[in-house]
Amino acid sequence: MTEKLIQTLMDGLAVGSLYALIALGYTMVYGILKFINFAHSDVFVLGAWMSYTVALCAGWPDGQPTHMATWVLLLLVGIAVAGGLVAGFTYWRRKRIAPAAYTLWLVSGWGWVAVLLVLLARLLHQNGFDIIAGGVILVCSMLTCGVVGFALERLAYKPLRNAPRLNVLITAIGVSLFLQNLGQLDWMFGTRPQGMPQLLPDKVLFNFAGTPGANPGEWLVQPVRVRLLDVIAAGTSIALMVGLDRLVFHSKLGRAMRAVSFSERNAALMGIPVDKVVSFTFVLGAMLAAAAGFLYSQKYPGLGQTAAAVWVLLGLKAFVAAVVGGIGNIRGAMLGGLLIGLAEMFVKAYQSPSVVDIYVFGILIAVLLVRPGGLLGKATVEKV
Amino acid sequence: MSGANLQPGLHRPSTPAAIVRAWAPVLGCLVLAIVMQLVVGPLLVRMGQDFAAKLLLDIGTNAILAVSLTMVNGFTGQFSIGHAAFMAVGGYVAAGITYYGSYRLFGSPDLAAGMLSTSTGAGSGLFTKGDGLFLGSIFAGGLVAAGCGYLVGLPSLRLKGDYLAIVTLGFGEIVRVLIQTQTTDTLYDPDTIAQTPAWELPKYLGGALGFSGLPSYTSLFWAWLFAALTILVAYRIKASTYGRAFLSIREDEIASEAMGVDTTRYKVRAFTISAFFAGCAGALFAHTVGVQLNAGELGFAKSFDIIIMVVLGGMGSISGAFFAAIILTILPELLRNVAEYRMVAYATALILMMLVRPEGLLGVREIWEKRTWRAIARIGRRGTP
Amino acid sequence: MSDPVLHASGVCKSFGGLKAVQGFGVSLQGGDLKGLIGPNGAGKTTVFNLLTGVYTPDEGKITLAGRSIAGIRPSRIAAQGMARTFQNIRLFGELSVLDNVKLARHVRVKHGMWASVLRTPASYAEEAEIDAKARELLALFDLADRAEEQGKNLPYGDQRRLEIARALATNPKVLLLDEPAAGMNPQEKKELRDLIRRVRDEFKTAILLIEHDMGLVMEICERITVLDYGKTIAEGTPQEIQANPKVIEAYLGTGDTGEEGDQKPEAARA
Amino acid sequence: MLEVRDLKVNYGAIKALHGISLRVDKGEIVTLIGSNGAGKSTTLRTISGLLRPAEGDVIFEGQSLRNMPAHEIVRLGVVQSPEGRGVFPNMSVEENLKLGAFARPASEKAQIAADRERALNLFPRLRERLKQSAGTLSGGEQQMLAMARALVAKPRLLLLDEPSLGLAPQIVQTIFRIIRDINAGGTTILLVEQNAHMALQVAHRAYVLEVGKITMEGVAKELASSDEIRKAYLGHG
Repeated sequence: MTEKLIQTLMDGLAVGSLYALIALGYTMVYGILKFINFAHSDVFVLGAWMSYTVALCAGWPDGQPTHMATWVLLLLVGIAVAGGLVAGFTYWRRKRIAPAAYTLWLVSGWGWVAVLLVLLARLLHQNGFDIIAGGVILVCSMLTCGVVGFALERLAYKPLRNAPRLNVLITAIGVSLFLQNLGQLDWMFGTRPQGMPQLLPDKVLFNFAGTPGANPGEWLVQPVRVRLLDVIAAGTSIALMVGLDRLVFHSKLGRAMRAVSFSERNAALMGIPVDKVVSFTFVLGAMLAAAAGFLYSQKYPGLGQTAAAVWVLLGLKAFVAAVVGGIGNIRGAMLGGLLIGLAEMFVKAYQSPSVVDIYVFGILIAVLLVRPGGLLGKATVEKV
Repeated sequence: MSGANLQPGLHRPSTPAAIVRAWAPVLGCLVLAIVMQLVVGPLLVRMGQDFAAKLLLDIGTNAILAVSLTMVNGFTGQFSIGHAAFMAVGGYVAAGITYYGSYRLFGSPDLAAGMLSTSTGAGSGLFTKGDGLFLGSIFAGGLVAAGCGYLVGLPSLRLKGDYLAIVTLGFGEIVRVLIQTQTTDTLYDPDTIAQTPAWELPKYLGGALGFSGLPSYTSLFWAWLFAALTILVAYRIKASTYGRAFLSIREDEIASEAMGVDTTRYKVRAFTISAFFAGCAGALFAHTVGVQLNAGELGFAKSFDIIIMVVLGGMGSISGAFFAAIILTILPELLRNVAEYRMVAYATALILMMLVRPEGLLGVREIWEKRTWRAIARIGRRGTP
Repeated sequence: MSDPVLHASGVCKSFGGLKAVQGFGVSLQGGDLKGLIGPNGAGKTTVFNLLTGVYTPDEGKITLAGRSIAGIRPSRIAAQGMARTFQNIRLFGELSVLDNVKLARHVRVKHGMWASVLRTPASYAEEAEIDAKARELLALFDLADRAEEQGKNLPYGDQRRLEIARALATNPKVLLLDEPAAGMNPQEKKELRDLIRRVRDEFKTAILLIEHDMGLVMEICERITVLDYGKTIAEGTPQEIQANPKVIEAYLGTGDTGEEGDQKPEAARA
Repeated sequence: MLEVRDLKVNYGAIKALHGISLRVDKGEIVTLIGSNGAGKSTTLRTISGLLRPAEGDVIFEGQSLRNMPAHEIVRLGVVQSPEGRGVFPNMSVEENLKLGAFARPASEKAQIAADRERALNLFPRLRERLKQSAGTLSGGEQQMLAMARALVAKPRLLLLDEPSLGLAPQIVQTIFRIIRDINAGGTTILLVEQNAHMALQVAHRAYVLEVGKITMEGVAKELASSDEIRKAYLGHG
C-alpha cells in the first residue's frame, strides 16, 4: 500500500515538474501582457518535435529525418541573404541599417547556431557521448523554439498590445491553430505519429520497499522504482525553475520584467526598454516549453501529430496548473504544476486513467470559483 | 432573416396587424424549410448533386451553431470556447431518445425516418411516424443543453473574459470525458432493450467508440426549419430591448449595470439560450446521414471551428455568422485538393482579421441594415473603411 | 419639508488601510442641485460609487425615496431611481446614439424576453414607447440628427451630453453627474450649464454634481459639499465655500514650507 | 535646457492640450500649476515620451524628443517621478532604487552607489526600510521612494508629477523642502502641482495651465500674490 502511495507521489512529482515548466511560460506572458497565450502549448509540442528532428539529423536511429530538417538549411541561407539585402538597400538609401535587417540576421544567426549544435550532437553521438549529445539537442530545441516565440510575439501579439483582451485571446487561438496545422503539413513534421528515440539513458536506479517473491525479480508487492529518466527529467526542470526564479527575483533583467508586469508605463519611465523585455519574456517562456517538450518526449516516446488532441490537452493541463496556482505568479505556476501532476497521477493510480481530465478541470473550476485569482494570485477589480 | 422587414418600435400597429406581423416570419421559416425539402433538395438530387444536398444539410446545422454562439460571444461579449459541449449534450440526449425510443415504439431504429432519410435525396412526403419522436428529442436535447448552459453561465457571476473562457473550455472537456467514459456498449437487441428499465438506458450510449446505428432523421426540412427559427429568435432578441441589454453588457459592463441591467442574470440567460440552440444543433447533427455521434469529435477543436465562424462573420452579427457558416462549410469541399492547408489558412485568416479588422467582417451590423451598405459604398469609393 | 429623495449619513469606506470616505452625508430633494467638490483623490468618485452600489459602504445609511439601498447591486439601485454619468465616459460605443438612450429605458420595461421574441402586442407597444421617449430626449439634448451614428463617433462634447441623456432616460429621481464638463471648451460648458438647469427644472430631478470647473459649480449649484482626504470639510452656499479658509487651503495648499522668512500668501490668510 | 513648443496632445477625440509652450532653464525649478484636468500630467507624460504629441515639439538640449521612446529619453537624463508615485509595490525599497539606476551602464557602478547614498541621505527614512516591500510604505514614504528612485537615475532634468498628492500637510512640507535641496544640488526641476501655494514657494518661475492652455506665466513669487491664481482654482466670484 505504502509502496503504491510513494510510487504515485514520485510519478506525480515527475509529471508535475513538467507541467510546472510549461505553466511558467503561460504565467510569465500573462504576468506581463495580461493575456493567455494559447499558442504556448503548441510551442511545447514544437519543442518535442524539434527534438525528434534534431535527434534524427544527429543520426540517432537510421531513420529518415522529417522533411523539415532539409529545408531549414535553405531557409537559413535565405534569411541571411535577405537580411543582407535589406541592410544593403537601407544603407544605400538612408545610410543606416534597418532594424528589420537586424531581426533577420538574429533569426538566421540563431539558426546557424542551431545547425552547429546539430553537427555537434552528431559528433558526440558518433563517439558515444550520448548523454551530452542529448543535452545539446535539448539546447538546440530550446533555441529554435525561442526564435519561434520571438517571431510570434513580434508578428502577432505586439501589434495588438493595446487592443481589447478578447481580440488578443482570439489571436492567440489563431496562432495556436496555425502552429498545430502548420506542423502537420508534409514538409514539416507530417501527419504520422513518430517514435522518439531514446536520447537519455533510462534504467531503474534502485528499488526500495516492496515484498520480494520466492524467485529473484519476482515481487509480491511491487517496490518503488526510482528511474534514471525521471530523475533527469525532474532534475532538469527543477534546475530550470530554480534558474528562472533566480533570474526573475535576483537579476537586473528580472527586476525589469517584474516592473513591466506591474506597469508598462512606469517601467518605461525607469528607462526599461519595454518591448525588449516583453520579447525576452516570450523567448524565455518558449524555451522552457521546449525543454518540457524534450523531457516529455523522453518520458513518453510516442509523438502524436502536432494537432493531436493529446498534445493540446497536455498544454491545457499545464495552463490549468498556471491558473490554479494563480496566473501571473511564477511560484504559483510551480505549485499549480505539481498539484495538477499529483492529482493526475493519484487519480490514475487509485481511480481510473480515463477520468483524470474530469478531476483536472474540476479542480480548475472549483479553484476559480472559490479564489478567482488562483491559489497564490490576487483577484483584480476593474476601476470605475 | 424572414424577420428582416420588421422595424420594431417605430409604429404601434393595431393588435390584429401586430399578431400577423409577429407570426408571419414564423410561417416564413416553415415555408423556407418546406421549399428546401420539397424543391431545392429534390432539384439538387435530380441534377446529380447529392453531395450539394448533403452540404446544404450541414450548412443548416452549422448556421444554428454559429448563430447561437453569436448570442454569447457576440451579443454579451463573453467568450465561450466550449460550445461544442452543448452540442454534444443535445446530441447524446436526442440520440438516446430516438434510438431507444424507436426500438420501444417501432421495434427497430432505422425504419422510421423523416423525408430525407434516404440519403439527402427526394422522398415522398414531409412527415412519417418517426418525426414526432425526433421533434421531441430535439427539444429534449435543447432543454438539457440549456440546463448545462445555465450551469456554465453561473460562473460568469464571478469570472470575466479569459477566466470565463477557461471555465467553458474545462466544462467542455468534462462533458466529453464523462460521455467517453461511459460503457462502450450500445444495446441493439430489441428484447434486451424492452426489458431494460428506461432510467438505465442512458448508460448505453456507445462511450468512447461512439454511438452508432442512429436513425437518420435529419432532413433539409428539419435542419433549415431550426436554422431559420434560430436566426429569427436571435434577430428578434437583438432587435428588442433585451438585445440592447445584451449588447450593452458587451460594450461596457459597468455602465450597463449602472443603467439598470442586471448583468449577471443576462449573461446567464445568454448562455442558456445559446446552449439551447446548440443542443438542438447537436440533435440534428446526431441524426444526420453519415454521421457517427462521437464525443471525441465534439471537443475543443469543434468549438474552435464554431468560433472561427463567429469571429470571421462579425462579433455580434447574425447574418455575418450565417454567411460565415455557409462559406466555411462549403470552402473545405472546394479546397479538397489542398485540404491540409485549409486549417492553416483559417488560422492565418483569424490572425489577420484580428490585426486588420478585429470586429469581424460585419461587426455588429446586419447585412440587411442600411448602414452596412453605406459602409460598403464608402469602401467602394475610397478604398478604405 | 418633504422627505429627501436621497439621504446618506455616516457613510464610510476603506480600501485596505486607506480610509477613502469617512462619515459622508448628503441630503437631496427633488429639484435640488448640489455640488460635490474637492482636490484630486479626495474621494468624490468613491462617494458616487457608494451611492450607486458599485461599492458597498462599510458603515452608514443610504436611502433612496425612503428605502435603504446600501449594499444592493447597482442595477437594482438604478431601477429604484438613481442614474449616473461617468468621469471617463462610458458610452456603448458600438451602439447607435439612439440605442444608447433606448437601452436606458430597459429598466422600465415590463414585457419579458419571451414577449419580445414572440413579438406580442404589448412588446410592440412598449418598443414604440421606448423609441418615442428616446427620440424626445435626444431632441432635448440636440442630438436628434445624430441618432443613427455610433456612440463612439460623436465628438467629445456630444458624448458627454449623450451620457446625461442616457442617464435621464432611466427616469431617475436622483442624477449623479461625474465631471460632466471635463474636456469641454467654454462654449460647450455654457451650453452644459443651461442644460443641467433645464434638466433640473423640467424633470424635477435631484442632481448631485462632481465638477472641477469651479466657475460652473459656483454658478449653478445651490449648495456645495467639499471633500478632502475622504472627509467633508465644508458644506454651504457657493459664497460660503469660496470664503472658507479650509477649502482654500485644501485647494491651494498652505504655502507653508515650515521655513522662516517665507511670507504667507494672501489667499491662505483670507 | 528644455523647450516645449506649441504642444498639442489628444486622447482619441478629446483634445487634452491645445498648444502649450514653455521653457525650463538650467538650474531652475519651474512649476506648472493648475486644477484637476487642466492637462498638467499630460504635459509631463508627453515630455517623457509616454504620449505622442499631435503637433508641436519637445526639445531637450537641442535634441527633439518627439519620436523618441520613453526609455531612451530617460537615458538622456530626463527623468520623471510619476503621478501617484508609481513605485513597484511588490518589490523592496532596495529593488525599487536599483530599478531607478536601470538605464545607467554597469561601468558607472561606483557613481550609482554614490548617487544612491546621496538619495538615501536626503530621505533617511528610506534607509531604515530598504528591505521592506514598497507596497507597505506609507503614502509619504512612497513619494520619497519615487523621488529617490528618480535621483538614482542621475537626472539632469527631474520631472515631478504632483508630489503632494494625497499626502498630509506636514509630509508635504518635508517633500517640498527636499525638492529645494535637490535643486540646490544642481538638478533642474519641472514640477507639476495642484498645491499652488507650496509650488510657488519653491519654484523660480511658474506657468498656470487651464483646460489645456497656458493662461499665465511669470516669476513664481509674483504669481503667488496674484488673485488670478485663486480664480483659476476656485472659479470667478
